[in-house]
Amino acid sequence: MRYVKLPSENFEGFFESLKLWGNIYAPVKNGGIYTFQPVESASEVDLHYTRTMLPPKKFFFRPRETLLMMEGKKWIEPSDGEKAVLFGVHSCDIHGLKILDKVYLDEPMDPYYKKRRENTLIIGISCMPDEYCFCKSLGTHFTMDGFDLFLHELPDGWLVRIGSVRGHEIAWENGEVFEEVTDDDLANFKEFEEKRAESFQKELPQEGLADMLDLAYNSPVWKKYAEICLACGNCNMVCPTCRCYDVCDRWMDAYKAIRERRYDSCFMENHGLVAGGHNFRPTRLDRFRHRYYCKSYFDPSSGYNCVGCGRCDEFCPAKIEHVKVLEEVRGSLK
Amino acid sequence: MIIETREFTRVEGNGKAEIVIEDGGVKDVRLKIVEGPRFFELLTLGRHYYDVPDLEARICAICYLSHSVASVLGIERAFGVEVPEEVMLLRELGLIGELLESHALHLYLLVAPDLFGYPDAIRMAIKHGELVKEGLAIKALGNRIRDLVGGREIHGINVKPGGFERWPGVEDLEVIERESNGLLTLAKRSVRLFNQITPYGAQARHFIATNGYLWGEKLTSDDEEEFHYTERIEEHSLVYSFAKRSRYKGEPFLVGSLSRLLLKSEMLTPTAKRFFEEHKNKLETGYVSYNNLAQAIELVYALERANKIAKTLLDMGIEGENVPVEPREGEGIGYVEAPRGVLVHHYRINGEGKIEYSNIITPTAFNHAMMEVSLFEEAQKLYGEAGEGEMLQRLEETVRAFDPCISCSVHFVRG
Amino acid sequence: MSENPYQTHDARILEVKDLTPREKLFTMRFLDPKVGENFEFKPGQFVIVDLRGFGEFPISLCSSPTRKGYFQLCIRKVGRMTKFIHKIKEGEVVGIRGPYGNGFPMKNMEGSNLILVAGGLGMAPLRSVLWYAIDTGRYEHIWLLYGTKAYEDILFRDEIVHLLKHGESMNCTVKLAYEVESPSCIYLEQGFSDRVCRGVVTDLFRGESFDVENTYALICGPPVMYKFVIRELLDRKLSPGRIYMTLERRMRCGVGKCGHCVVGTSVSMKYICKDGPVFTYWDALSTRGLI
Amino acid sequence: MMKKKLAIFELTDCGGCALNILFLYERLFDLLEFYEIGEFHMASSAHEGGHYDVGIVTGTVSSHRDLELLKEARNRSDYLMALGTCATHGCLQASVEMPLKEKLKAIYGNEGNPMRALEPKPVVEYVAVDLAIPGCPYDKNELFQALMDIAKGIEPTTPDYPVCIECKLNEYECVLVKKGLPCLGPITLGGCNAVCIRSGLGCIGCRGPLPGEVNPAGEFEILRELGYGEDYIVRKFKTFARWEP
Ligand SMILES: Cc1cc2nc3c(=O)[nH]c(=O)nc-3n(C[C@H](O)[C@H](O)[C@H](O)COP(=O)(O)OP(=O)(O)OC[C@H]3O[C@@H](n4cnc5c(N)ncnc54)[C@H](O)[C@@H]3O)c2cc1C
Ligand code: SF4
Ligand code: SF4
Ligand code: SF4
Repeated sequence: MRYVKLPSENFEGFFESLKLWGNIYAPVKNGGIYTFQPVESASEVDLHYTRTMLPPKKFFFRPRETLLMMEGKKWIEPSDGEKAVLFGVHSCDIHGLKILDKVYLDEPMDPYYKKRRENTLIIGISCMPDEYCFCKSLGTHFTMDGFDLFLHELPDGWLVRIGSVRGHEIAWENGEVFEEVTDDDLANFKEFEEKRAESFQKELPQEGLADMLDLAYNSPVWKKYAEICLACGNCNMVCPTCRCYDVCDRWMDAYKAIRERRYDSCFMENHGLVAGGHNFRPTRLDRFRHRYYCKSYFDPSSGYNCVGCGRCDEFCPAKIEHVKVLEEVRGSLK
Repeated sequence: MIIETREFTRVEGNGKAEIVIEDGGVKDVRLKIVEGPRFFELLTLGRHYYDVPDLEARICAICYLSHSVASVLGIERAFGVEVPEEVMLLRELGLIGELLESHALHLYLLVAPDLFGYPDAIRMAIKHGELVKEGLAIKALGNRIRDLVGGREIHGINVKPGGFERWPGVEDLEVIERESNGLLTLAKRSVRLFNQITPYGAQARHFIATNGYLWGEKLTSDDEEEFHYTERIEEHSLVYSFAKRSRYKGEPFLVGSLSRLLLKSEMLTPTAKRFFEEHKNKLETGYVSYNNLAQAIELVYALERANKIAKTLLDMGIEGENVPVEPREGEGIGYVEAPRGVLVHHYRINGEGKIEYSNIITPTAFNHAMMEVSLFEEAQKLYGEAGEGEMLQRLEETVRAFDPCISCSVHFVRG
Repeated sequence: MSENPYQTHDARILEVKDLTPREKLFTMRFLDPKVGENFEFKPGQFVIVDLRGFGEFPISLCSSPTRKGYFQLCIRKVGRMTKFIHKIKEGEVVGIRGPYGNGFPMKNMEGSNLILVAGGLGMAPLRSVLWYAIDTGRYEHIWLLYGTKAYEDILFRDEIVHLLKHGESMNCTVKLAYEVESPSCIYLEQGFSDRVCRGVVTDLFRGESFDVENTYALICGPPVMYKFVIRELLDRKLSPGRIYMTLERRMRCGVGKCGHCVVGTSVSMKYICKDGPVFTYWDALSTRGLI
Repeated sequence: MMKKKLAIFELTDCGGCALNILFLYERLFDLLEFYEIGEFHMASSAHEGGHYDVGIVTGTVSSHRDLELLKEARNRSDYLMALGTCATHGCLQASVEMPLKEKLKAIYGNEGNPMRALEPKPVVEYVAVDLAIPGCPYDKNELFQALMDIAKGIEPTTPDYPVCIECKLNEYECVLVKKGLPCLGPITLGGCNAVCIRSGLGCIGCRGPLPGEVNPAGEFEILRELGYGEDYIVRKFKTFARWEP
């Protein structure tokens, strides 16, 4: 890994220079939430945001997007070649994107996702956990890849890790705004990371999680929580690794149609419904459990389907806590 | 003998008329509102004030914002809440949007087919497509404003006691500024078009409106200083209608565009005023059919005023601060000019903010008596002179001139 | 054609045939001969049918890949899309993408006995296996055990009757169980008393014994059927790894993205469309919720 | 192609659902490629009578006149659509729980019922409909899609998810979680594009409850924890859908 330093006074210059690479999207405060939005200047960005409501997956896998448009009787693809810079992505969200990559870049690749991934720079940024974060226990609080540049806060600037060839090019072309890293910087970096490591209030012990949960399939804890769950699907919508989608054709005018996809949620009653009325997950309990199993699925090559970002807890109207549910389920085995 | 009209078409809601013929002449005319009762007053009783404007909006889709604004004004007056100018300007903008939407609908889609002899605007569009498109364009701007201020084209819930939840942005206002200016030519053209309307219906003798152009603290009339509705207007129920009938000094009176122009011409914007002066003699005859001409002039007013408000708000910059609302015991009346005339929402609210009494009087209810008189006079004029079909057609046009909103009229209350 | 996996290819409906009051057989061919040539599939795979402007739905290929130049889909009228396609006439063009899914491991099973157990519409994908096996002649013996509601519901009735009569010459034994009695069924039963009976599909196992070392079972039917058939097979000591079944779930993409067909728990998660739709009974034992 | 005959029947309501059809603007003309309007009181004096391919009914049945009209609509239409919450759930005007006589007395001051009013009920309480599109008013795009589908010979699709889904698709701040507003989004049928939450306000449930396994009890608890009174919550739940089908 290559490291450089970005002194505070050069931050704005660096930010401006990113515009050459594409439209900049960064976290902005919007009422009581943060969202990734197009920004013009560094001052609009909230560098110390906790988490955006929708994760950065929204840039690659859109909440709603037109897959195909009808022309005559044929489908044509909409073209979208926007170049973008995603500025200020947290480590957990980068891990989230890596998990989505596993699905959307697996053969046959999703061309929409792939194109946007190629056209988008990812600039990571360090963060401090709040009461919802539990990424550290899942090992997603730090990332070694999946970004072009990663900015770590220092008292007088940023320690920048360069994670890709493109990242390297940016650093190269803006040589004047970067400096070499000093021992002091490294000490500060270490101090920051240590302080951060101590700040986590929530933890999800991974040890044996997958098999314990499987064994606890019939635990009464599932039922207890399924009763207070609203099945509203908010947790799915904000999850950086949820990727279910639904497709619908719509008429734009008398003869033109589009095929649109949108985020779907496994909490919806029809998610497991097939023709003839048979439902493979007929009750809220089934669907509740399904989501937890899906998030806790352990793939030997990419780990859990959960990155510990805390969004589902923050946005659950019923205040159901992910870690608490899993811990209780595991506990109920004894 | 009683001749019954079919249910009126190209009006909002369901109503019809009965013409009583005795001794070869028209003896009486009864306007029957057959729309079922809707009990809105009861619905709000005991409800928390905060939710009430959203519910009252549902009284009528064409003038939902008039209802929510009247409701909000009534509630604010009951609590003694004062809101800053920007809030009032935005509310007025909303009412203007409603006026544009409603007048454009009424003039272009509902009345114009009569002028050209079609059953509806869709069939009229085959020959007069431009005209229909012009109407739709004005209507679309009106709806855009309603969406912006009210939160949705129909039944938005953004207008709240104390202010708004969502405030328009600079871009939104710029669009309104631009478009209101752009559409002005169309509105001017509509004045010329609806100037062709012939006089029919009765000649109104009394006119009533709010003391401000689109909303007010009190009512005003052609011969009185300002007053509250409770002081001068009596209403009573009818056996043959779900709407009640009101009288002023024992006589029918008119509310709506024509009344507004005649009573408040000094408040008009420059071009609208010029048009008013030009057609003043005609309008002053008080024929209810000239209400349509008045509506066309009001389109000009609305566009000019919308433009002005957007400019003012852009200059002032929107603060977007709501006024805190503390419920306290009180009584308040909200007066608003719905597109078709004066609308009253009257509440008594208790210390917890719950509605204890509510009374709503809608423009169509105010105009009810005037409509009957108009129908009577028109029927007298035509009975025996014209064929029955022609007479019924003309009677329907007479009712249409009022732009009645029958849905509204079926639930004014005694709480 | 482009690389977009969601793009569909034009296929003309050559023939529409009523199989039963609820099911129709659609014979199709790709308009572009190149696409047709590249369209190679295995029994047990499925395609996604695209009615442009209305939606898409997955359907198993029910013809055998040995029959070239066309492919066939047997579609039951159950809901929105399927009702609509039942109105489509011969000569019209629809969109097709696929083939998708793993299909049955036909190569691995060569030289063995095959027991095809079909319930109702489950006959559709198994018909592809049946004719593939007969056409290639690479399998020891083939049993088709087919459970149906009534005589009118028998899919591919002509073929079934033909095989009842002449199947043995093709190493193929067909057995049929029906639930609702009717003169036609009784007539059939009289003709083939050893192979046609009133009852359910599991009744057809009576009196049959298999060489469990050299036999595979392939099952397709409504969700309730699997449990009973599998018990029957396990009773005869067939290994769970030799029992194949094809499953269905709601699907939007068919290519492992849309998430609707995901099944399992924290230890094992499967996509029906990509990892299936053909699974062994062993998969079902190790992945909860598969059947 | 023969155009389909379309008729719009208005029972007692605010007029919004009929008006909203006109708000389709130029898309109205797209529909007219496939339909011919035979009857539409609000917009047309045409009255063709006879048989209709598609009938749309808006409003609640609030009087004998409404009931007669509804029966006529059902008998004369091949495909009947209940449009708007009034027609599907009864909406506000059906939500006053009080005997009809008392209601009439409270408002008109006498107990007589010369106009033959009925207890307001949704259309679906009286006749079977082929499609129900709720919403006060419904989303006009939903109607457009439905009419296009019907014109082209396929069953329309209907939304089957709560308002929350669309709220999140639009990335609106969750007013229930962040502002503690009483939002009925989690238990209300989506399809409106969460338009009220766009304004920063809680959903008031105008599209009626999401059918199936929803959890009003859970929502009730959440609102109670937020400090809303039980009466208040119950009344809120019932505002639009006392006559839940
Ligand atoms: C791998 C596979 C193979 C299949 N093979 C056949 C076949 O050979 N013949 C046949 O008649 N049917 C088959 N089906 C079932 C067929 O896909 C459904 O009957 C069809 O999707 C129903 O659509 P609909 O619009 O008519 O039903 P509706 O009930 O109106 O369904 C609405 C939507 O739900 C989805 N949906 C409903 N049921 C299913 C389902 N079972 N599978 C996937 N999506 C569903 C569809 O996307 C559909 O558009 C198969 C399904 C799968 C998964
Ligand atoms: S956000 Fe909470 S209430 Fe909603 S579906 Fe998820 S767990 Fe259930
Ligand atoms: S604001 Fe309401 S509709 Fe939106 S997510 Fe929150 S609870 Fe759901
Ligand atoms: S958010 Fe709720 S109240 Fe608003 S339109 Fe949608 S369903 Fe109706």
